[in-house]
Amino acid sequence: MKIHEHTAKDLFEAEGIAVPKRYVANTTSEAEEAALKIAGAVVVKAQILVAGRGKAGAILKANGKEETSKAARQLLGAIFRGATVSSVLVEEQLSISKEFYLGFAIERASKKAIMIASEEGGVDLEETARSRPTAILRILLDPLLGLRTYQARLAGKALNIPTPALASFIGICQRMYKIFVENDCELLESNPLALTKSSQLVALDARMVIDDNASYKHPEHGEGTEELTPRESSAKQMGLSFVELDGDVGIIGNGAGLVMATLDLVAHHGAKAANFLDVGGGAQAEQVKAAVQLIVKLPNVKVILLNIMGGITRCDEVAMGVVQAFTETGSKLPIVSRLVGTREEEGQRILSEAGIEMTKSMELAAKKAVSLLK
Amino acid sequence: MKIHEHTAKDLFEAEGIAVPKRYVANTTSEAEEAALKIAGAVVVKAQILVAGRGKAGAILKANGKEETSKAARQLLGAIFRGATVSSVLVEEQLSISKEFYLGFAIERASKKAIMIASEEGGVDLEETARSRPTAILRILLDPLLGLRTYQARLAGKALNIPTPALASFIGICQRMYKIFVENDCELLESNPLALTKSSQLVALDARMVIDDNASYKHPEHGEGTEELTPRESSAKQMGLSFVELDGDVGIIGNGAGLVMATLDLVAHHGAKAANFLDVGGGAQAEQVKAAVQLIVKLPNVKVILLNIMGGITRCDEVAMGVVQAFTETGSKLPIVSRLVGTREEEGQRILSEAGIEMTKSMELAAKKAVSLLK
Amino acid sequence: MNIVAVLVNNNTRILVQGITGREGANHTRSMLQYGTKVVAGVTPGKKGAKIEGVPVFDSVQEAIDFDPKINTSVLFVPARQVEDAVYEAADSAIPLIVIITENVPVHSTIRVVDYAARKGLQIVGPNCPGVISPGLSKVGIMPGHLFSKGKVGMVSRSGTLTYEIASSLTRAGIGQSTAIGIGGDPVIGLSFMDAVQLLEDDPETEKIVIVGEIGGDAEERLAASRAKLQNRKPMVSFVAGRAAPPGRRMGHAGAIISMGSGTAEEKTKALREAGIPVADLPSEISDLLSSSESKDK
Amino acid sequence: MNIVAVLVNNNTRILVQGITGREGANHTRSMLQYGTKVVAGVTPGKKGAKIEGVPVFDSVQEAIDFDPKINTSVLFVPARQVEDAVYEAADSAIPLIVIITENVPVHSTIRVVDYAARKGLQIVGPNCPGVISPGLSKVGIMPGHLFSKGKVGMVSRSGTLTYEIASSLTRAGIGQSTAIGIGGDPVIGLSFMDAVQLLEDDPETEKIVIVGEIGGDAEERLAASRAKLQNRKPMVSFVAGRAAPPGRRMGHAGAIISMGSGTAEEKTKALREAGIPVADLPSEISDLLSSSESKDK
Repeated sequence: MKIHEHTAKDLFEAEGIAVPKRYVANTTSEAEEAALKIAGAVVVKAQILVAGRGKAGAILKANGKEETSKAARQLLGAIFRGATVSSVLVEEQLSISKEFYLGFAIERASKKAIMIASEEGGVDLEETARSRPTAILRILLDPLLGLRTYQARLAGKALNIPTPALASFIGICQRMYKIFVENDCELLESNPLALTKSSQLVALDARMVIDDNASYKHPEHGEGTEELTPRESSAKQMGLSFVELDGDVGIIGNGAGLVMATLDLVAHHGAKAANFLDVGGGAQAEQVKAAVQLIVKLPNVKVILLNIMGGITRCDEVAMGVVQAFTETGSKLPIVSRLVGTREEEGQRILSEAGIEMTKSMELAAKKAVSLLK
Repeated sequence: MKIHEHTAKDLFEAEGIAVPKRYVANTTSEAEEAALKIAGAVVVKAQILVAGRGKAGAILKANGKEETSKAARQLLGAIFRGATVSSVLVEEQLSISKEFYLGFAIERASKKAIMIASEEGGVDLEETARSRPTAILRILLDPLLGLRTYQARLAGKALNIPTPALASFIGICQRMYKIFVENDCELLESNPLALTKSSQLVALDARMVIDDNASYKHPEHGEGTEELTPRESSAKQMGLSFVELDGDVGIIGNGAGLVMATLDLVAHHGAKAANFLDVGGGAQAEQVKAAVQLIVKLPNVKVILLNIMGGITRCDEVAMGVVQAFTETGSKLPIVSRLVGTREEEGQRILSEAGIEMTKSMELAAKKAVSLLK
Repeated sequence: MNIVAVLVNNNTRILVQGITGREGANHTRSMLQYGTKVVAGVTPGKKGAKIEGVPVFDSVQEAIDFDPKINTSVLFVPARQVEDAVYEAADSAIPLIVIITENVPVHSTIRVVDYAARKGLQIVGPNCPGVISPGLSKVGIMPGHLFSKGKVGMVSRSGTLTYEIASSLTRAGIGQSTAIGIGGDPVIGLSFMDAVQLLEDDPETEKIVIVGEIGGDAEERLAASRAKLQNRKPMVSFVAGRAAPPGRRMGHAGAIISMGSGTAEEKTKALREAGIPVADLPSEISDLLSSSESKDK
Repeated sequence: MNIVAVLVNNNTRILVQGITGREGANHTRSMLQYGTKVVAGVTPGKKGAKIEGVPVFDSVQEAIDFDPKINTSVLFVPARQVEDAVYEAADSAIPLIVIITENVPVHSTIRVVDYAARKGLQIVGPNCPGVISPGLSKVGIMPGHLFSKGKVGMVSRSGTLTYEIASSLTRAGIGQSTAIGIGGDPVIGLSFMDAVQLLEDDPETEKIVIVGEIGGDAEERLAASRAKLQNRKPMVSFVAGRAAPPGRRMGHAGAIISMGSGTAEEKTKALREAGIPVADLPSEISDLLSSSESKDK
C-alpha cells in the first residue's frame, strides 16, 4: 500500500526529521492561502501515488499567490500516469547545496532489511544503479538490533556528508529506520534528502510503501484501495486476489502460480487475458460465485477460462459457484473449464448438467478459449 | 536508584496497566482531600524507598476523612528503617480475590533479563523462595526479542490466572517488560498483582529500581540521591565511590576490591571502618584532596588509613592531594599510609616530608591504624 | 536433527500448530490419510481436545513432553500469530518448521527466519504448500494422490502449479523423490538455492524440476550459481508470469515485477544461459526431463 | 580465532577503540612499553592521527583493512558508546573484545554479550582491568611490572586487588601464567567459571588463584562445579567484602549483598566445602599456594 507524500512527511516530522514547511491544498484557494503563509518561492506537488512525478510534470515551481494558484489549477483534477490529482502539497522552496538518496527496503536475497544510500540523490535510483552502481551504498541491517549508530556514521562518511551535519544524518537514518519498522514498510525513502545552504539536512521528498500483509496493524493509513480500480477494491473486500488487465479472456483459477501460468498460456496462443483472478485455496461456492460475477461484468471479456487444480479447493463447490453466478447474472458468455482434483467427478457433473464444456488440460482449455474469440 | 511507588504506578498507568485510583499527599489536609475524592475505604502508604513497608507499619488502612487524616498524621514525618516519610499515597481499597507476584530482574548467571512470577503474591518473594521454591516461575528473556507472547501465556497458565483474565495478564507482562527495558531497570515488580472480585488484574504495588549506570538516560527520575546521606550525595557529585559506615577507621583507597579488602583487614584486627571510599583509577591530586577532606570531617573517625596500589593512579598525585587536604583542613588526625605503584618514590617522599608515616604493606598499615585507636 | 530423504521422511513426526482451525483440522486428516505421522497438535486453550484422534495441547512444550520425538512442526495459525508460534516452536528446538499460513507480514518473517537461523533450525515458507516425499510423508497441503514415488525432485514457488506439473509427471510415468514448496513470499526461510542444494545432495533424486515465477532474482541467482558447477544433476525449469504486467502483485506477495526487475524474460534468459532448459508450457516438462539426460552429468 | 596461552599471547595484535582519549592514549603507551602489539586505533573523526606511533582510523573496518591480523580489540570508549563500539568490533568478527570502560548500563551489556555470543566471539568485561600473560602480552590496564612470568593463573573480579595479590606472589618468587580480570559488573562476558576453565585447559598453568568479592553467586557456582571434578588443578581463593554491609554497593556495580545473598560468608563456605582454601589475608595466598600441591592432582 503506497502512502501519500504528505502523510509520510507528517510521520517524518513527528519523529523529528526536518521537512520543508508545507500545506495540503484540495482547492486552488487553499493553495493560494498556503502560498501566502509560506511567503516565498514554493513547489506545488501533485499528491498522487505514482513514481516519477517530476518527469511527468506533476511538480511545478511557483512564486507568490498568482503563480501558486495557476500551478494548483493546472494540477488539480489532472491525470498523470492514470492517477487523478485530488490534492496538492504547497511547500516552501529551500536553497539546496547538495542532494542525497536515503532509503530502507527489504532485500530478498539476504532475507533482511537494508539501508540504501547514495551521494547522488534527486535522480532516479534505478538509473544510478545502472550507470554508476558503485555510487550506491547498501547496508545490511540485523533484524533484531536494526541500524546501529556506527553503520549510519560510516554511511554518512561514505556519502561525504559534511562533518557539521553528520550527527543530524545519523539521527535521520535512525529515525527513518524506526518509521520503516514501526509502520511495516516495504520501502521508505527520501529522494532527495537535501543539504541546504545553511547546512541543514531536510527530507525534500518522502516515499512510503506499507506491506499489505501488515496493513491491519496500521488502520490509520486506510485500506490502500486508492491505487485500485473500483472492481479491484470490491474484489479485495471479498478476499479475491484480482488484477484488471486489458485483454478479452476472463480468467478464474486457484493459486497464484497456476493463474499466472494460465495467463501465459492465453498469451502463448496469441490472445490477452482480461484479468488475473485467484479464488485462493479452499474457496467456497459463495466466493466462486462472486468471482464469476466479477468477471462476467468486465466490459472487455468475450470468453471465460476457468482453471481449477483442486487440492484444498473442492471442485463441487467451484462448480456450484459457477452455475449460480451464470444463473443469477443470466450471462451468455462462453466459458471453457478445466476442473480437476478433490471431488472432480461431482464438480464436472454439475458443470456438464449446466451445459458447460469441460476440457482435459489447462493447455487445451486455454487453446479452446482463445479459439472462441474468433 | 530506587523509584517511589507513586512514580512507578504513574508509569504503569501511562502504559495501560490497571492501578488503583490514588493521590499523593504531602500534608494531612491533602490526604483528607484524597479520601473525599476516593469516597470509600483507602490505604495510606508511606512513600519511602525501603522494602517491607507493610511489616514496618508504614502502610495503614483507613475509611473516610477522619481515619485517613489520622493515618496520614501518623505516617508523615515518621521514620521507618532510617527513611523519613515526606509524602503518603492515599489509594482506594479494592476487593481482592487473589494475589500474584510478577517481576522482572537481571540474572547474573544467565547474563539475561528474567521474568519472575508466582501464584503466591502479596508475601515476601525471598520467603517463598526459601519455603516453596517450586512456587516461583523464572522465565529467561531473549535480550533482543524480549518477552514473547507465548511465554507470558504459559506463565499465566502456570499461575492459574482465570481464562477471562489471561489476555489481560499477557498484556501486563508485556507492558511491564517494556517499562523495565525502556527505563533501564535492574528490578521492576508488582507484588501483589491482584485479581479483583470483578476479575480485573490490578497492580496494587509497584517497585522499581533503575540501574545507576543508566540514570543519565532518565533525568526525569532525578539523581537518585534520596537514599544517600548528605555526605554520600556530595561524594557522588565529586565522582567518588563512598559509603558511610559506623566504625572509626577512615578508609581511602583505590579500586573497589582493594578498598573492600582494606575494610576486611580492619575488621580482622578487631576494629570497624568508618566508611568505604574508592578514589577510582587515575585519581588526580584534586580528587584525593576532596576525598581526604570528606573523611577528615566524618564525626566518628579517629584514624585514617590510606591504601593505594597505583597502576593508573600516580602515587605523587595521591600524596599531593593528601598533604593539601591536611594543610587546608588543619586536621590533626593520625594517618597511616601505604602507597605503592607508579611514581611511588616521589609519592612516599612527599608524604614523608609532610611527616606522614609509611608502611610496607596494606596488612601492616591496617594493623598499625587499628593500634592507633587505643 | 533428523532430516534425511530431504526434509521429510518416514521418521518425520509432526506437530500441527493451529490444529483446531478449519484448515489445520482438514489437513491433519489429509496428512494422516497419506500416512504421515501427525502425533500432536497445539491450540492454546484447547488442551484435551482431539482432532482426528490426535491429542491437542496448550503449548509446544507440552506436546514435546508428550512425544519427545517430534521433529517437525507445521503451522496453520492465523497470520498475526505466526511470529509468536514460530518463536515457540524454535524455543523448543524443533528442527523443521513449515509455515503454511499466507499473508504473514514480511517484517515478522524477517525476524523469525533470522531467529531460526541463529538456532540452526530450518523454516520452510511462509505461504507455502509444504514438503512431500511421495510414499513417505507429506507435511503440508499438497493433494497426495497427484504425486508418485520416483526420482525427480521439485522445488517451486507456487502451490497449485506444483500440483499441475507433478500430476503431469505422474501421468507421464515420472515419479518424484521430494517436492518442496518454498512459498510465494518475498522473504522465505528455505531459499530456492538452498532447496535445490538439498536435492543435489539427495541420493534419491536424479533430476530436478524448478518452478519459478516473476519477482525477485532467486532464479537468476540459482542460474548463476549452477553455471559454475562441474557436476550437477539434470535440471529443467518453468517460469510463470510471462504475461504479467509490471508493478502489479500477481496473487503472491513476492510475484511482482518492480523497478523493472524480476521479469519472466530475465529469468528465462538467465536459466537458459546456465544451460537449464525452460519449458514454454507446463506439459513440456516431462519431455524436457526425458531429453535432459545427456546435457548434464 | 587465535587464542592460545589463554586469551592473549605474542600473536595478539590489538586494536584500541577510543585510542585518542586520555585513558586510551595512556594505556596504549603502557601496553606498547610492555611489548604488546598495539597495531591500530579507532576514534571516529580522528583518522590520520597517530598515538605513540599507532595509526588512528575512523572505523574498525578501516583498521582491519590496514592490518587484517588484528585479533583483539580493547575498548576505552565512554560508557554510553560502548554498546555501539562492541557491535562495530563484533561485526568485523574480532574474536576477543576487552571492555575496560566502567559504568556501562547493564541492559547494554546484556545485549552486547548476547550479540557476541551468537557470533562466537568472546567479550571480557566490562569494568575490568583486562588480561595479562606476563612476558607475552598485556591487554588492558594492569601495571605490568608487578607481574612476573610463571605457572599460576589468576582470575579476579577486582583490578587493584589483583595487582596487590600478583605483586605479593611476585615478591614470593611465584610467577603467573595469565591473569584475567573478568570485571566487577553484575553481567560480564567471560564468567568466573569460563575463565577458570580456560586456565584448567592451559598447559602453562599449574595452579589457580581466584579473587572473588561480595555480590551474586559466581563463586558459589564455581565451587559447586569444581566439587564434582575428578582432576583439577590446585586452587586457592580470596573473597573481598567480609566487612561490607548488606544493600550497599561497594564501588563495583556487582559488589552488593542483596536480598540476603551474595555475602562473603556464603562464598567462603561454598569454596571451603569444595576443598578450595580461602585466604583470610591477601598475603596468605602465596603460602596457601605452596601447600596446595598435595590436596589436588
